[in-house]
Amino acid sequence: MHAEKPKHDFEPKIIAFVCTWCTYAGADLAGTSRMQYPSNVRVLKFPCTGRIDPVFILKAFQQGADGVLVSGCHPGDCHYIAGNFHARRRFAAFRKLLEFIGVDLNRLQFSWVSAAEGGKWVEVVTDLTEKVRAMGPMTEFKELALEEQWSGKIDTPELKEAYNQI
Amino acid sequence: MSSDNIMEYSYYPGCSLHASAGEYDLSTRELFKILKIGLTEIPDWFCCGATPAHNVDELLSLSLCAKNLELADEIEGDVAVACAACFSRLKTTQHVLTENETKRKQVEKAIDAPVKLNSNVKHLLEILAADLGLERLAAAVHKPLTGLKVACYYGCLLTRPTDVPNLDCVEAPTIMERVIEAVGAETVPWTHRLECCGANFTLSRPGVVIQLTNAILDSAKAAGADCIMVGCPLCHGNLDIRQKEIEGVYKTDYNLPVFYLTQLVGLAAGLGADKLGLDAMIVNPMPLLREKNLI
Amino acid sequence: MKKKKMIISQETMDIDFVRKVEALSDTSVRRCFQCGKCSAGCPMATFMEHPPNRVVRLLQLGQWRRIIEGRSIWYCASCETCSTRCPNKVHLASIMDALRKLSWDADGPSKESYVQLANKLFLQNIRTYGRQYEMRLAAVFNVKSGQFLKDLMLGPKLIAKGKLKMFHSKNKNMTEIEKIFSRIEEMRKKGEAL
Amino acid sequence: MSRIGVFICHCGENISRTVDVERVAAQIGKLPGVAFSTDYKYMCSDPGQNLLKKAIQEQKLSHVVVAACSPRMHEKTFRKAVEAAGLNPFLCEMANIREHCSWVHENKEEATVKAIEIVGMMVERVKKNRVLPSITVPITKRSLVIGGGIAGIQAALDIADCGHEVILVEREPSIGGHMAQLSETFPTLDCSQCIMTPKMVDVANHPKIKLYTYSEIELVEGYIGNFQVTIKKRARSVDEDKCTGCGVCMTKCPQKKIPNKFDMNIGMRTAIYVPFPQAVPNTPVIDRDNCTKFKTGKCGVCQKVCGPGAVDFEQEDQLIVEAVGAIVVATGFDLYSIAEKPKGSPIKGYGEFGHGKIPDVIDGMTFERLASASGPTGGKILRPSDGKEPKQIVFIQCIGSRAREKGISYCSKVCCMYTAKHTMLYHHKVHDGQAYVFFMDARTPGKSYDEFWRRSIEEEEAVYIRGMVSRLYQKGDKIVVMGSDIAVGVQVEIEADMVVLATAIQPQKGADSLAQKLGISYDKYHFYSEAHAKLRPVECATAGIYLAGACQGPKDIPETVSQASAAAAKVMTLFSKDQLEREPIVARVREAGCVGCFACKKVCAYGAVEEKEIRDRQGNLIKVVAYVNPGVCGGCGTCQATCPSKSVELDGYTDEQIVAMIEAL
Repeated sequence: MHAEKPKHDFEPKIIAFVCTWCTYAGADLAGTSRMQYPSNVRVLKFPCTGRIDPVFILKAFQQGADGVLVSGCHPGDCHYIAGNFHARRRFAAFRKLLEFIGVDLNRLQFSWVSAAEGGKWVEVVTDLTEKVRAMGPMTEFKELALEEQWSGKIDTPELKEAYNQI
Repeated sequence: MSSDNIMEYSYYPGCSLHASAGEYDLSTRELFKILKIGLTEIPDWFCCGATPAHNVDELLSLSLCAKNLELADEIEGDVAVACAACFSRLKTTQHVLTENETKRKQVEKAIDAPVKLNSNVKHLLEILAADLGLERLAAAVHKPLTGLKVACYYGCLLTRPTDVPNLDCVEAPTIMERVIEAVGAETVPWTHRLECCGANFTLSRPGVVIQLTNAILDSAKAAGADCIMVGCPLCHGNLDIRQKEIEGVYKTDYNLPVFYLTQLVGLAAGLGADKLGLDAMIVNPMPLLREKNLI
Repeated sequence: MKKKKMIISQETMDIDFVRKVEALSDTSVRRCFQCGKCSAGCPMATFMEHPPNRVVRLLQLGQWRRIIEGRSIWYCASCETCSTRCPNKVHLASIMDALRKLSWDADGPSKESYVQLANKLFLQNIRTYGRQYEMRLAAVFNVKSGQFLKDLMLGPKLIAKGKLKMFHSKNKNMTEIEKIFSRIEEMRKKGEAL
Repeated sequence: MSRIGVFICHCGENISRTVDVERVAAQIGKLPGVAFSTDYKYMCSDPGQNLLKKAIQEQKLSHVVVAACSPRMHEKTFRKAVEAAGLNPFLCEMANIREHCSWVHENKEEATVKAIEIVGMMVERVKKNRVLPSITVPITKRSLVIGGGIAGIQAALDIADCGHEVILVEREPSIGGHMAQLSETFPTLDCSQCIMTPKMVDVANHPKIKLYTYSEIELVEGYIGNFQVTIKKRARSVDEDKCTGCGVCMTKCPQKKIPNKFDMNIGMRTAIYVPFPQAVPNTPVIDRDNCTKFKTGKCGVCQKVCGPGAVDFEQEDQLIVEAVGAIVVATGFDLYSIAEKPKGSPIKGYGEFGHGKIPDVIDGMTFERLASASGPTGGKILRPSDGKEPKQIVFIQCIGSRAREKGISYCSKVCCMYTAKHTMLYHHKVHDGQAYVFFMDARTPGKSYDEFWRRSIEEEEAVYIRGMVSRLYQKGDKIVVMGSDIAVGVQVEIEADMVVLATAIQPQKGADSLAQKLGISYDKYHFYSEAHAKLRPVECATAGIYLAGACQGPKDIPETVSQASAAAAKVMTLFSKDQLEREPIVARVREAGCVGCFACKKVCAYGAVEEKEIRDRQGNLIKVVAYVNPGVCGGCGTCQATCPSKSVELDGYTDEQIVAMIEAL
């Protein structure tokens, strides 16, 4: 399809949190339709966007994600009646918080992609990848994570075991 | 009537063919002669009543046609009709009197005779396309009309309404195209083949006619036709006689000769201009025919 | 045309007239569901104050006077497009015929006189000559309608081309024609036909 | 240490064309915890599945990752295979390297790297997967049907005919609903009573149907398969067991001028009454608000004349608890009234039509009672005001319906057809009369429906006038109808003797409060919401509750009956097993951490969260925590993301599993 793929210096890492009923199926549709999009995205499947804890987004940035996408069913189409509404409300507040701590909100995108919108999935993923590519790597959180590890306070085997026993 | 005729018909020319459409009558007789089709004119036929009669007095219209059918019944063979209006009236009469008993009884009283509905009323097109057949028609061609682009104009009365004339499909007829293509001409697809020219208002409201006819000429011209072919003297009257007037009103230039079908088929069959009545046409066809090497 | 309010009741709906129309045209007025296809395809609709569908509608309501007061029925070209395309087999062209006839019988107050005059002359010609003679028809029409100069330029050309015959022979069956006309008149007088 | 088996599928060439599967298998094989890693041409084929099963047994695998197509395609297949090999199916995960990788990328290097990451992620995830036992819920094979109209009757009969007990609850003294009120039914003009009453009798005689009339739902507890329903049986004041239905009490009752609601208040009834002669059960009810005995203490004639001694003034309302496994809601409809509505109501009346104060302006149901042979006029069409036969009758469609300004934007669906029917009934009964119909559109989709409408015009001579009526007013004993014929484009005026309004269909009054008791959702008009508009039209989102008839939206009789039978079929599907099995993807509360804030309860769309008391051995209340009923939980996980103390977890999608995936990146 593409004659020659443009070479980039920086390949961003994009993590997508999606619901299984709409967006995951939409991404499947993009596949069955053999649409093409950048290979930077990694998809994590949830039953519903309602299940997505904002902590996961922080965690993703910590783990080196340069951009995060959260996508679920269109309002009113939730398989679980209203999960996506709860998610919407939760993330509206969460964005404010991220903004407050100085994260460029352009790295975090929310969208509705239905099971029929393979094309939209491609569009959303491509747009976010290119946008984040232009912004460059996201380093702030990675450094935080390193610091956390270096302090060695949380990641001790004892603590881990204790946690696992809860 | 020569004995080597392959088919025989009674012939109902209608009023126009004895007047403004003399060339239609002439070319029909001459063409049928060389095709070896006998035509015997019904003696003392009447006017069919045309549109004005059924417009205001259906019973009169039915009675006039029934009377003509009775006269035709005395001559052997189906009835050949040249004029689309007469064809439509005779066919409609047969249809109505078959379907509606009350009306049939009234008509029988009016003509003081039993209604005769047996004879087959046929337009010249049917005789050429079906009775004679396109193969035999093609075999009679001396001078194929190669390169002549013809817009076949049906008007309203040849095919309508559904189930009455049964000449061809009411909305997408091809009989004219089939006939003229059999003699070598090319036909053009165009949009106004079946639109009405407003013949009913030729006398009373010519303004209406000019408007409607202009749309038809315009469509034929846009489709790239060299000429128009008709099977109705009333359509011919509007398209040919009024063409100059229309060009004047709409400040345009059509210059589309309007032929009767028998003129064009006759031309292909080798008839000369004098036997086709080409000089009677208002829009001069000669330059076109010369250009196409047809005369 | 002024749009008078319609007062509808059993008295103002002249259903008897509608029945006559239905008998003459052999079609049902009630079948029409006002889809408007007749008016959509009518070549003359732009010249009418009541397009064809409205003519049927007014008939459904028995409001025939509203129809015959206007010109619509006289502007019908009898091209049969409406009847051919009607999804309900309402034979509107025949309804128009019936309306014109009943309007004539009622000496209808229509303003459209030219078309009526042309029709009258046409029928007179048949009664007198058995066939139509265009030259005579046109000449008499121009005189009677007071348009002496109408189509003046066409005449000489047509004569030169042999299209207008100055003389004509009388039909030998003339007595038969006259009988048909008079028998029909007789039947109508006796109420045997509409 | 886990022993994970990873299987990379080529999918013919669908995957292997752009992903170097061998390299993926080799790379993944190096990950800690992976005991076995291989690739195969078609993992979903029989040999592929056998390979998987064999590897589990021979390699003693603890977890499995199949990297192939979308889990939406074959997750079930592979989990089944894993289960057959003796592992818990939820220890198997799929990595999607086809739809999300090989099919959407062309560059083999890029696709291979991505595939390795995707599979690696799933390997980390599967390490945290836990054994999930399947969840089973017992099913009480009895069902409750709410509403005794044609929908409820049909559903009850269908379920009972399959041998399951049905509790049928009806608010009115008799079952039959609106259909019992109708005179004839379109499009065949069958007499409604003739086709309805046999069904009503079938209900009464059915050994599997327990009928509670004059009763309402008080409380609904429990969940699919296990509901407890409290029914309030209102005091009838007549002992149903003793009453023989002889009717002497009614003939002797001195209170005879009470408008009968069943006859749309045109006919009168007594204070002790059955709403109509064919009522089921044929046991009278005393209308205590209008009974002299109850108002003044004097009278008691009915008790004196009752041979069996069935009349019981002391009877009290009863509360009855029934256990059922499924509920069919069939509460039907009510008619819009043009009367003035209270200020602030979104629904408005029709002031331009006199707010219902012109006596001879009636609604369609009233016309049905007039036309009914067993109605208050014995089937004669007579004006309520003076009892005269109307000669000019005007019908007006879309009253309330399709009138956003009036508060309703939907089409009531049946009015076009019943108005056409009314014109026919009128024409049959008043030969010298004329019917006029003002309408905007004729909406007649349905078998033989349009033909029926056309017949009312073409054969029964109704005059249809397209255009809405602007105003109605009384002029002498006539009603002036101001309309217009939009086909002609002029105003139309008719002086009518009677006007019949095709008023909108609305849900029953109280539909919202019943929905709240049942925990089902409803739209802004209070019609109940189905789980899916197209694919689950008779189920509620709340498991175990089904819908039938006009309570879900305007419907005609054939549609109502179909939906009722469909609801019955759904109930029978549920009852076909002894236990309800469901995927164990449900939320679970960690009671130690739960602080009892119940934020989870607020966000749960299924009402699955309950309050659970924790007591010590002495029975002292320690705290109240959340409990998720696994039979009701939908498995969305919204509670988990909401819980501030992280004390609720969705099995199969735990924080641990997800964090493991993120960390694998």
